Formats: sequence, C-alpha cells, structure tokens
Amino acid sequence: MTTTVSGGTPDSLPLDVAAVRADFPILSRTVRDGKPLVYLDSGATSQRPVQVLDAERRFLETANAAVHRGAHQLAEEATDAYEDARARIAEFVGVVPGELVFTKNATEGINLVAYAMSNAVTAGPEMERFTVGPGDEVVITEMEHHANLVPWQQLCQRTGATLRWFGVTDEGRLDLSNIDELITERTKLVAFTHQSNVLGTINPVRTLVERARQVGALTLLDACQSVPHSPVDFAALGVDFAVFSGHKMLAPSGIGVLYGRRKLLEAMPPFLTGGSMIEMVRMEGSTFAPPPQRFEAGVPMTSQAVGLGAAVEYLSVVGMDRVAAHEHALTERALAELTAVPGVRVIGPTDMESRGGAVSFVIDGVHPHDASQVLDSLGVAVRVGHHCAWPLHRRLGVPATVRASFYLYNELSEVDALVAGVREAQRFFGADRP
Amino acid sequence: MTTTVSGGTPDSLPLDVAAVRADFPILSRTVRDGKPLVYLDSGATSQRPVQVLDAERRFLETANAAVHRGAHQLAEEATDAYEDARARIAEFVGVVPGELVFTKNATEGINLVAYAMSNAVTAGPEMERFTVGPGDEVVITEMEHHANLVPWQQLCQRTGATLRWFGVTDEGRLDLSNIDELITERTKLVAFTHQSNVLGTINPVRTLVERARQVGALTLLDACQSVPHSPVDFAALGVDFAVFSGHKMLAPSGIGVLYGRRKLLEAMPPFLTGGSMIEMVRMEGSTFAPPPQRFEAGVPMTSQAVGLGAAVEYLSVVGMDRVAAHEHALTERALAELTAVPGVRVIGPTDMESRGGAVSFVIDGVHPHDASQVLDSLGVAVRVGHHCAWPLHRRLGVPATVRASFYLYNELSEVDALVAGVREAQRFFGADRP
Amino acid sequence: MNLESMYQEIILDHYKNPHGRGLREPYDGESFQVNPTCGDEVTLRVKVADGKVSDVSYEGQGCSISQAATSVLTDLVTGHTVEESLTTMDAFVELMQGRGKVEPDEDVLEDGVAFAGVAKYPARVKCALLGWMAFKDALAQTPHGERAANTVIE
Amino acid sequence: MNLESMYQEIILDHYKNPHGRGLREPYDGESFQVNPTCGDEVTLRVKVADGKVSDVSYEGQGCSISQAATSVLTDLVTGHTVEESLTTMDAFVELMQGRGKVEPDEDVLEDGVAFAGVAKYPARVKCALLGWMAFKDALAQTPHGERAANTVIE
Ligand SMILES: Cc1ncc(COP(=O)(O)O)c(C=O)c1O
Ligand SMILES: Cc1ncc(COP(=O)(O)O)c(C=O)c1O
Ligand code: FES
Ligand code: FES
Repeated sequence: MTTTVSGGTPDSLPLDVAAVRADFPILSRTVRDGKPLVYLDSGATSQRPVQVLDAERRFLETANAAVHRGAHQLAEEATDAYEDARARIAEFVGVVPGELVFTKNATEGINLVAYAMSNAVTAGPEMERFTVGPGDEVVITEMEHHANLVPWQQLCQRTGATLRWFGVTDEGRLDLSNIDELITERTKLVAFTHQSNVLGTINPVRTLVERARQVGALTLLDACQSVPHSPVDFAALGVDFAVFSGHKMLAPSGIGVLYGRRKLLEAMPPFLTGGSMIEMVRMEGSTFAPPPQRFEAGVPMTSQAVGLGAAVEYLSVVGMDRVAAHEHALTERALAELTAVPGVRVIGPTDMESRGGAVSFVIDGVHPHDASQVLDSLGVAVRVGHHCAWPLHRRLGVPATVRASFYLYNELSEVDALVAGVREAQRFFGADRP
Repeated sequence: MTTTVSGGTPDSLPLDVAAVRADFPILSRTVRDGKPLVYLDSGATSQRPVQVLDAERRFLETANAAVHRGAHQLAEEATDAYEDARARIAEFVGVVPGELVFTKNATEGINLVAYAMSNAVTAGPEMERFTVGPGDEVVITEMEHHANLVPWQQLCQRTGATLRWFGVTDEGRLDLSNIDELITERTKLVAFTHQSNVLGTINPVRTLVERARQVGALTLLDACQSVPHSPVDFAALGVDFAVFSGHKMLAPSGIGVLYGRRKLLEAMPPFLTGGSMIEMVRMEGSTFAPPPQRFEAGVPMTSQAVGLGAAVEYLSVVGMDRVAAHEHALTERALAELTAVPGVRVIGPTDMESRGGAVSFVIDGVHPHDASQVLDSLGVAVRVGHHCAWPLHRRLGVPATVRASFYLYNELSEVDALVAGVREAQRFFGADRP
Repeated sequence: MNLESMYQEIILDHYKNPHGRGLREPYDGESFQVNPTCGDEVTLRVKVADGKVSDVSYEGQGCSISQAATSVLTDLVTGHTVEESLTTMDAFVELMQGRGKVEPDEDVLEDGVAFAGVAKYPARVKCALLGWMAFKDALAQTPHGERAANTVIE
Repeated sequence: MNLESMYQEIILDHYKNPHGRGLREPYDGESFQVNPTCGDEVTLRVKVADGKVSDVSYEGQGCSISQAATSVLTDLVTGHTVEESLTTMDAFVELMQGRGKVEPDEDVLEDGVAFAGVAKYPARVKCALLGWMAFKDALAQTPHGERAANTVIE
C-alpha cells in the first residue's frame, strides 16, 4: 500500500479502498468504449498489486536460477527466496514450512492426494493407510467445485471405491442430517469446501472434522475461497489436507498450495516423479526424498512462489480481519440491494450468517449470459455459468447463475453499479414489466 | 532485441551478443564481491529478456482474467492472449495449436502421458490402445534425465509392465546395437531424450521412431534440451509425444508443453481432472472436453503462457539457426580448450558431430563441487552433481560432473573465464602438480 | 460497447417468438447437445424426405443467442435439400468464427446475417452454434448424413 | 568471495590426510548415507565400549568438505562418551545450520570450528553433515542409541 490502512473511512468501509486500488494498475483501465472497469470476478481470479508484480520481477532480474540444484550464488539466492516464500505462506495459514507443497494450482493439489491414494496400492506395505479399494468410501458434497469432485470420481473409478456425498438444502447449506450414515467406518476420506464459490456458504469444518476423526477418515479442505478472504489456520481447523490457489489471492497464476499434516506427507507415496524429488535413482528402481520435496518434481514455479510470498505479505499488512470485514460490508449491501429488485432471486444464503462474499443470482426472463453481456457493456465484469459447480446448479434447479464476487479493492459504488446493471438488463430484455 | 541481429560480428560469432545481452537485466549484475556474472547454467534454467518480462507484466496490468470462463471483456482478452500464445508456440515446433497442452513443466507432461496410460485400464474399452500391463514393455535409455525415467518406473510399478533401456557407449552415445531386441512387439512406448542434458549428445530420432513404428509402439521425445537451442519440428520428426519447458528457453518458470498427435490426444483418458476440462459433470460421473482442454484442469498458467509466446517470438526474431550456430561455436571452443588442460576429462562426445552445447567434465584430484566453488568465487556459475541423470553418471563411472551449458547470450570470453577457473581450481587444490 | 450490435432486433424477435419449437414425430435423426460452459442444452430432430430437410423440431434451454439461432436455423434449412442446408451451415459457421471480419451473404443466410455482431464476442459464438451442432449431428444419422458427419464445428 | 573463508587450511589438511579412514572390525553400528544432490556417499561404523565411542571407521567418496568433516568427526568423538559425542554433534549441526551467524565454541568443536565459513554456503552444509548423519544413524543402532535416534538432522 502507498498509505497505511485506516480504521474506518468516510464511506464506512473497514479499509482505505482508494489507497488499495492505487496499488492495482489494471483497475484504472477502461473497457467497452471507455467505461471504467468494475471488476466483480475475483472469485474466478484476482488482480495483482504492483508489490507482487515488482517482487516477481525483482527476483527475475537479480536472482533467477534453478533452485535446490546449483552451487553458485544465483542458485543460493533463488533457493533462499523460494524457501522464504514457503515459510511466509506457511505462517499465513498457521502451519510449518515442511507441511506445505507447491503445486501449479489447487486442482493439482487435490489430484495429488487422489493419485497418491491410488498409487498407495502398489507402493509397498508401509503405504497401507492410504490405500482405497472396493468397500471403501470417499465422501464429498454436492456443492463442490469440479476440482474437488471429478478427482474423487476418478479415484473411485481407478480403485473400485464408492463415492458418496452430502446434499444441499434449498437455502444452500450443507444438509448434515445424515452425517452419521454418510461418514462411517468405511469412509477413507472426507473432502469438502470451506466456502462455496457459488453460494458463499461457509461450511462447519469442525463438525465434519470431528465426525471424520471418530471413524478414522482423513479430511481434505478446499480452501480456495476462504484463505484469500479471511484469516484461516489449518492447524486450528484440524484438517489433514488443504488446498488453495495463488491467483485467487493477489498472486501469480501457476502456483497453488497443498497443505498436509507432516506425518501424512511423510507416509504418502509420490505423485509426479522426476528431478529434485528423489533420494536415489537406479535404472532398476528409485527411492524418494522427504516431503515437501517428494511432491515437487521438476523445476518448480520459482518466481511464482516469490510472488505468492509477496501477496501474503501484502494481505498481512492490510490484515485479513479487515479484508473479511470489508467484504462483509460489500456482500451485505449487495444482498440487500439485489433482493430488493423484483424478479431477482439470490441463490444461496441471503443473510450474513456463515457466509462469504460470492453472490450468485438469477433474473426472471433474462438468461444469466445475456445479463452478463449487458453488465459487460456497462463495464461490470461478473461471471456466469455453472461456475464449475454443475451438480450444485442442477440441485438448485438453475442451469446457470450470474455471480458477483468481491475483494479488498472493491467499493460500495461498484455494488451499486452491479445493481444498476441488473436493472438495465431487465429493461433491455423487457423483463421489467411483469 | 534493441538492435537487429547481425550476420557475423568481429568476434566471429553468428549473432550480435552484445545486443542480445543488453536485453537480459540479470546479466549485468555482479556476484561474490563485484565479479561480473558469467552465467553458464542455462541447461538448468535460462535467463529472461525484458521482452518476456514486459509481455507478462503488460498482460497482468491490462488483460488478466480467468481464461475460457468469463463473458466480460477482460476474460475475452485474456483468453485471446492465452490461445494466441498457444498458436505461436505450436508453429514454433511445427504442429497445430490443438496438439499442444500447457503443463507446469516438462516433468508434468511426461507424467501426464504415463498416468494416462495407467488410467486407460479403467477408462473404458475405447482407451485400449493406451493400456499397459504385465507382458508389455516400456523402453527408455540409460542417459535419461530422471524426469524421463522415474515416471516410467512408476508406470511399470502401477501396471506390472516391464522397463527396459538402451545402454550408453563409453563415448556417451546411445548403444543401438540391440535395437531390434529392445524394441519389439511387446513394446508399448519408447521414451528418449532428443539431446542429453549432461553429454550434449543428440540422439538419432529417426532411427528410433522408425523401429518403434515397425512394432506399433508409441514414441515420446524429451525435447527439453533441443527446442531451446535449435530448430525443432515435431511433425517432421514423426514422434507421437514430445515435451519441453519454458524456463529453459527464456520464458517464465511454471510452464511446460506437451505435444501429442491429435488422434492420440483425442483418444487418451484425462490425467488431472477438475474445472475447464469437463464436458458434463454429474455426481454419478463425468465426461470430458476434447483436447487440449481435456488435459488442462483448473485455472491455467495464463501469464506464463503469454511469456512463453513472447520468448518464442524473441527466439524466432534471432533465428533458431543462428542460436544453434552460436552455441556450436561456443561449444567447439570449450571442448578445444578444456581437453587441452591436463587432468581434465570431458564426459561425452568431444567432437561436434550430433552434439549440442552442454559440456560436462571431471578434474583429476578436484571434486566437481569443489571445482564449482572455485568457479563461483570467480563469478562463473556452472552446475555440478549428477544433473538428474544419476544412472548415466554411474554408467560412466563418475559420481558427479561439472557442467557448463551455453545459450545465445554467452560470449567466447566466458568460455575463457570457465577454463581459467578450472585451472585456478586445480591450482587451489594442488592438482596442477602431477 | 454497443449492446444493439449484438442483440439485433431480429435476434430478440426470434428469441421471444421462436419458430418451429417443440419436438415432433416422425424424425430420422436426433441429437442432444450441451454447452459445457453454461450448461445450456438443446435436443433437435431432423426429418429428411426426398433429399430435403422436411422438418426440424427442437426443445431446450439457453440464452437469447442460442434460442434465436436455433429458430433461424429451422427457417434456413426446412424445405431445402440436405446439400443446401449444409452449405448454409458452412456459411453460418464461417460467419460466426470470423471474429466479425467475415461479410455475411444475406441471400444465403437471410435472418442469419443478424448474428454478424455476435461473432465479435468469442464467448457467445458457441451459443450461436449450439443448435447447428445438433443439426449437423442429427443429420449425420440420416441416410444422407455422410457430409454432415465429416464436417467439424469447433 | 574469499575462497579461503570456506577452505580453511585445517579443512584442506584433513582432506589431504584424513584421520581414521578405512572400515574396521569389530563395530556395533553401521550406516550408509548418500547425498542425493551430488551422489556422494559414506559408509561409517561405530564401536561403543563402556559407554564410550571407542572407534569410528569409514569409507566413501565426496568433496573436500564432506571428507574433511568426517575426518574431524572421528577426532571429536573417538574416546568420548556417547553423551559427549552427541553434544558435540548438536553443536556442530547448530553451527552448520546457523548460516554463518553462530559463534563456534572451540573448546567443544576443536578443528570443527574451521567449518564456520562453510555454514555461509547452504549448498555445502549437507556436505559437512553427511558423515554426521551416518554417525548418528550408526550410533542409533547401538545399545546407547536412543538419544541419537531421536535427533533430527535436516
Ligand atoms: C533433458 C531434460 N529432461 C527433462 C528435464 C525436466 O524439465 P523440468 O524440470 O522443467 O520439468 C530437464 C531439465 O531439468 C532436462 O534437461
Ligand atoms: C472452491 C474452489 N475450488 C477449487 C477451485 C480450483 O482452483 P484452481 O482452478 O486454481 O485450481 C476453485 C476456483 O476455480 C474454487 O473456487
Ligand atoms: S449462454 Fe448457454 S448457450 Fe448461450
Ligand atoms: S558435494 Fe557431495 S558431499 Fe559435498
């Protein structure tokens, strides 16, 4: 930031948005014939502040080298920068550096665990605790992003295990009424999202973790939509694994994070194999390095890790509490204004109880994609479609929704622009007259 | 480049190195108390020109958004930039865009093929051509980088197939004498490196591809060390799959490329699964998008692809023929000078026949790591160790080597600095007196 | 951006009053297509008689562009020979994939020329082609379908 | 960079004239360690008698730092109690992982203080610790090995 964050600004938001916005070059561009950009699509990917852009560039202009592989000064500096970033990011989510694996995105992190589990079958007797097969069950939820759904379908297809899932209530909450029938002695793993990327719903992590522990099942938390937006401590939550993506939290694309409890990572077979993850290689067979190296095959995303480290620092300076409070205020306003528009139906919780800043809705008589086209023509960037949560949309009886999602750089006036755009879409398609 | 490349400069190199060097900010830094940096480790990772850094930053400051997912202007521009990069890179290696999959590095590309092959078993009858099992064989070589070795060991471990390999001659060439016994009707896939990252040896792709075709085996080319350094046309080479990494060719880390013949990619089961690679998702099961999307799960390496596109453009402007000729001149000088130093032994071909610009050597009485420490103290950055080709080192009877590797920004004087450093290492460790 | 450049009056008219909607018997080919990015879908049937497309019937859900394009499709192909309908399809696909740089031929595309503006929005091109994908696929199942089967719409 | 800050005379001396080299019988614990980045290896044996490390013997291949460090190791532990040798190991590990910021205690580390300069080069720290990893591991196999087994060298 160019100025420090103030405790409360005239427009009554918990942080100084103008100062924050000045750090994001892209926010001053215009779209569609000179309209100011109103970027309400941070749930898909966030924008980057100069601090992150500069950190990555500085690294590339001064210290770039292959990490963990060289004995020259550049290689030392690059390795330090990479490992310092790991340490900083680990601290940000309440864990130790050795428990943190860099992946290309959250999707890879989830696939890593799913493949490690099917690899366990042929990886020797000490891997038994990870093996799954016929009779075993993996439990997910109906509100998962495809990233936390298809890999488990595939794991079950590879191994003969069975996939089961929690349903979703009409209000867009997890239906936990049958938790004891779903999570049982047969359950090997429970994978669920911390915060829905469609509904904004925040799930009861503790309840799920407790039940999983009772039956000895592992837990994996999809924290893609929580870590960027609120203070999250994986150790305190007690999950076994968790994933998130850099690009959703001000950092470069091409980097994600898998957290795994140390004892689990130590016991887990590798996934991607190749350079830098080995202990000893012979033509006849190989042994593998301890974690996290075991899970980072090949030349890694070095400058991107540095960028994610800088993003975490940026967010820490602002304060994750403030970020959360800021988004709370934006979401509250959006919910109030949208629910007041006749013909608009919000999908997901309409109160602020256990709810984050993704607001999805449909408009009677206006297809979501047509609505977003009108919004786009006014400079308002939202996302439409099933947001990679197709089963959830099917469950809620809508093929697609319009989603507005907020971040620390959004202003109250942008919420107003959204609502004005929705009304314009209704007018344009004649859906404002009953 | 700030100036165009000249046809022949006073120091008789095929390109204007001074003009090239001016594009690489890091090359003007100093190391170890003011020594100019002599970067001879491009075989591990290359440095980036401002053109690449600027292209990525421009993208992030103006067009960054999630690709293939949004309906707003930013998403359109980002998708265009991403797909334009794919088209440009495809053209660079002589293939069509739909045959090119973005991965995080070459290692992931190889793992992708290896996992697709083991996934084929449970992926339905139409995947049969990819299945491997007991009785089937995968053939590699003893000079492979771990990235093109361990994934095949693991595939064999998962499936019960057998791994076989070509040996290496004392001169560091593939021993093809038993090619007809190694590649047989049992062979499912032949995976080999185009150019050894240790020896510089360029392998006879045509011979191997021809034999593989005779028996109906697939081929995978590890082009990590060829695509950055010489003109390469995958279609002309006739390989089925090929991989390379951006970071070795002036582009960002975190991006690699898998090429696959269209018909093969269309028939191949997915590897990483999640968002953007699906056709239809239900809780009960999913179907998948056509390639290349099928193999690009999650938010991809967007700005990194743009960076790789810019790198390919940079290299094309210089001309890959010129790059190759330039490195040829550097390598020739290095071989001549190093072989003239008593006590120095070059590992790999010492003539320029089918040979690229990696020069590995050992020094009697000086451990490679100690030699590199002396070189580092003089500002010369080389790599030491087994260079992720441990079995090759074992075969050649050396635990480790010193490797100097060149790129278009290296000068003849840097070769001289290397040789002077080697002599200094001998002096320092008393290995100059017999 | 000029919203009207995409949403021509003709498109909005077809959207509000679609032609030929509903699934009818008899038919020679049927196809179900889904747009994976939005989840929209169409089921479309073709009846071929004497080398001519004698009926196209469909149902589905989708945005204004996809609904209007399918409505226009029925107008463009019904009563024409299979060969003519495929030529029309090619012209429409070319227009849509031309990123706004292809000049549409009104003699061939009739109301279809209204989609010229849509071609400038890559994310919407798939909308305009959804019905045509189904048409191609349904036609490929009929005795006259060889050329349809060999046409690729990407 | 001052090359001499890493390669102290003491280190070069131990490298050229290593102490206690060669594998000897009898022994109570043996360990084979390999450095995955360079492929260097050491095999090291310990003999414990009356609670004391009575012999350390080893062979292997490696750089000057690893060879010298193992030579110094034999001097530092032979004839000392197991407990003392582990305390010395802890001090040496702490020195090596201190990135040049730990002040070595010459009373404890003797010739080992010469490695203070190596600690500034992270890529070489593993070299200096290779022999110690083997020592710790070999000791853990002896009846006195419990504390050794519980020590983590990273
Ligand atoms: C020949 C060869 N193959 C594969 C690789 C692996 O590339 P990456 O680490 O970028 O995946 C390398 C470089 O490290 C290489 O030189
Ligand atoms: C809840 C959730 N899970 C997983 C993902 C996948 O993240 P990525 O595409 O970065 O791997 C996303 C975002 O796309 C998400 O919102
Ligand atoms: S948005 Fe689904 S077809 Fe147009
Ligand atoms: S370089 Fe191998 S132990 Fe030092």
